[in-house]
Amino acid sequence: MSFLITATVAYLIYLVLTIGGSAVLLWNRAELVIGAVCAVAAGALLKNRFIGKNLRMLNPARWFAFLVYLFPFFFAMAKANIDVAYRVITGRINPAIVKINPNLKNDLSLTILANSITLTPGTLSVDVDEKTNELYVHWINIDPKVLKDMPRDYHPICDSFPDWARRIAE
Amino acid sequence: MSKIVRTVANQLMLFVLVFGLYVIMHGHVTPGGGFQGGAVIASGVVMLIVAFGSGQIKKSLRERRLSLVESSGALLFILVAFAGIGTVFFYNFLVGSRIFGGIPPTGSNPGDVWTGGVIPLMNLGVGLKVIAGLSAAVLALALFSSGEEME
Amino acid sequence: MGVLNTISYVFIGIGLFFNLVGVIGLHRFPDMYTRLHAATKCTTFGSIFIITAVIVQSAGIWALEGAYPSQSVMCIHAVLALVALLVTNATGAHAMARAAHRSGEKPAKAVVDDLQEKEND
Amino acid sequence: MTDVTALIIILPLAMIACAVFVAICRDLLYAVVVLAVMSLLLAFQFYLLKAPDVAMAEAGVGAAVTTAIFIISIRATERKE
Amino acid sequence: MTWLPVIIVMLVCIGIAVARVFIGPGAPTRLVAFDTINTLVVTSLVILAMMFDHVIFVDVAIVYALLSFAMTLYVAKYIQGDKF
Repeated sequence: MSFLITATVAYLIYLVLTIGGSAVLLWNRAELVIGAVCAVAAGALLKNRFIGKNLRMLNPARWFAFLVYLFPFFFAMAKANIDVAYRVITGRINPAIVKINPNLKNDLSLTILANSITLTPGTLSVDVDEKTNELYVHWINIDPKVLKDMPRDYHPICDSFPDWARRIAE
Repeated sequence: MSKIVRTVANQLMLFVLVFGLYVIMHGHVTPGGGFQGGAVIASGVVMLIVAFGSGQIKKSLRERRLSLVESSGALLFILVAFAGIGTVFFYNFLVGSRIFGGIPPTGSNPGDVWTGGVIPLMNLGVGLKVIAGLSAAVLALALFSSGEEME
Repeated sequence: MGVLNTISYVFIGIGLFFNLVGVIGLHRFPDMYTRLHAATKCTTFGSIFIITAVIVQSAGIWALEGAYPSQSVMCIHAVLALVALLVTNATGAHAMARAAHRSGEKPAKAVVDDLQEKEND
Repeated sequence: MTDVTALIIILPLAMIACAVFVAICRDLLYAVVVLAVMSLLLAFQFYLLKAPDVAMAEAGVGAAVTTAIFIISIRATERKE
Repeated sequence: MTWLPVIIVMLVCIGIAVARVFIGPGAPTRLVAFDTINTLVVTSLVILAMMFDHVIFVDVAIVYALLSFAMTLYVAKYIQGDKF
């Protein structure tokens, strides 16, 4: 099963790379044959690495959620960049490293959350606890309200990204 | 490295492998070829070595398999070269035949992969040899520096 | 083509501004983590806009000239380069920050450092 | 071709500066990082001279594998010269 | 569409980042500047492919975007002091 999925994904990547021959729809006939051979080789080599035993990502609703997620993500990214540009020009910073616990269990969802945090509002994921999945986040301009209680509230740091990550990959 | 780097390296390796195969198989119509594509895939293996540690990678990439891949690459190259010996050594005997023997189209086009005769097969041989050679060199160095031996 | 050219110029202006801000932030900030903020975020965001301008131009030519398929390769491969750039930049920034903290680099002027407390325990 | 001639002349100056730094630097890790930058600019120069296949080979071998081998060697020996 | 001023501004950016590689205190700062140069070079390669009107040149940019990641990981792993 994992071989089939990996080979299908490899075949799709190969087809996207070779658009333009236009004998069958957009592709040459030869590209289809060579792509099938390459996809079988890639699936046989990488079936354990690419997907492993986790078949949760097969659900199309998750792909749709990922596509919808790109829009709030892009807006947050634009906001973050304007904020960083303001701090570059004025030089006003107030940094700290805080620990948050987003309650994610999956590796893939944690990866999506950490990469989103790295690219959005003034934060940068520094370290991850391998056992408890807690993230350590470097924050360029800290909110004093967060510092009061010890299990930190993650909403000011990454407002609804953990919910999105849970919806996509768990 | 951390869990995030390991996950991303696993997912990215598929893209690197497919892209390297694309560069190898299109060596006669695009920039690239056997050496370049093989270097791309070998760099993917180098990325896996740094993400997982050489001890983990040693379990899935054994020395015997790497030497088998390297020898089969050299053997493919030599066999294709000898197959045209009826006329002359390295003769391009596939021109006009049904495998890789298409006529190149004229005008502006992105390039037809079904041309070139024996050149794509030779590129494949060179690519297999480069993949096995470069990744074996880096894997042996990494194993040596972390105090293990290569079987 | 007039509208497409205008869109491309606007995108290129935004992209060059953010690239310049990122590179200047590399010199203005005091320590490694804040430099990483400026470098990674601003250059990635600027690169997104510049590559999008290229994609808009090539897609315009592709749509105009129809049967001329060569610009399609440009469009698709630029999108793939953009995706590869996004994934590798985010992960590389995380790896660099982790390595710097483990090597003992302290965040300058930091208010709280939870990770340091964890390592001290 | 004439519009990129200035770039083709300017880029080697930066590469020469990188090479001088590599030659006089006493810390081998810094030397390796600057050598990677020089390799990057060299590939850019090949690209400007319209030799993309050489640039791709430089990317694969000169950038990734060479840096990996140098870094592993420094880990096995000493960092300071 | 003229792309030459864009390329010149990108090269100025690369020059400023190279200066940070030369003067930067400590290895992590140099690594950050190096990663910035990677991103800027990939963007410049895409622009040059559009400027030369040789569409197939974009492959080099994809190769660079993928492989510079391995370089960054190696130097980072050395700095944090692990064995390979």
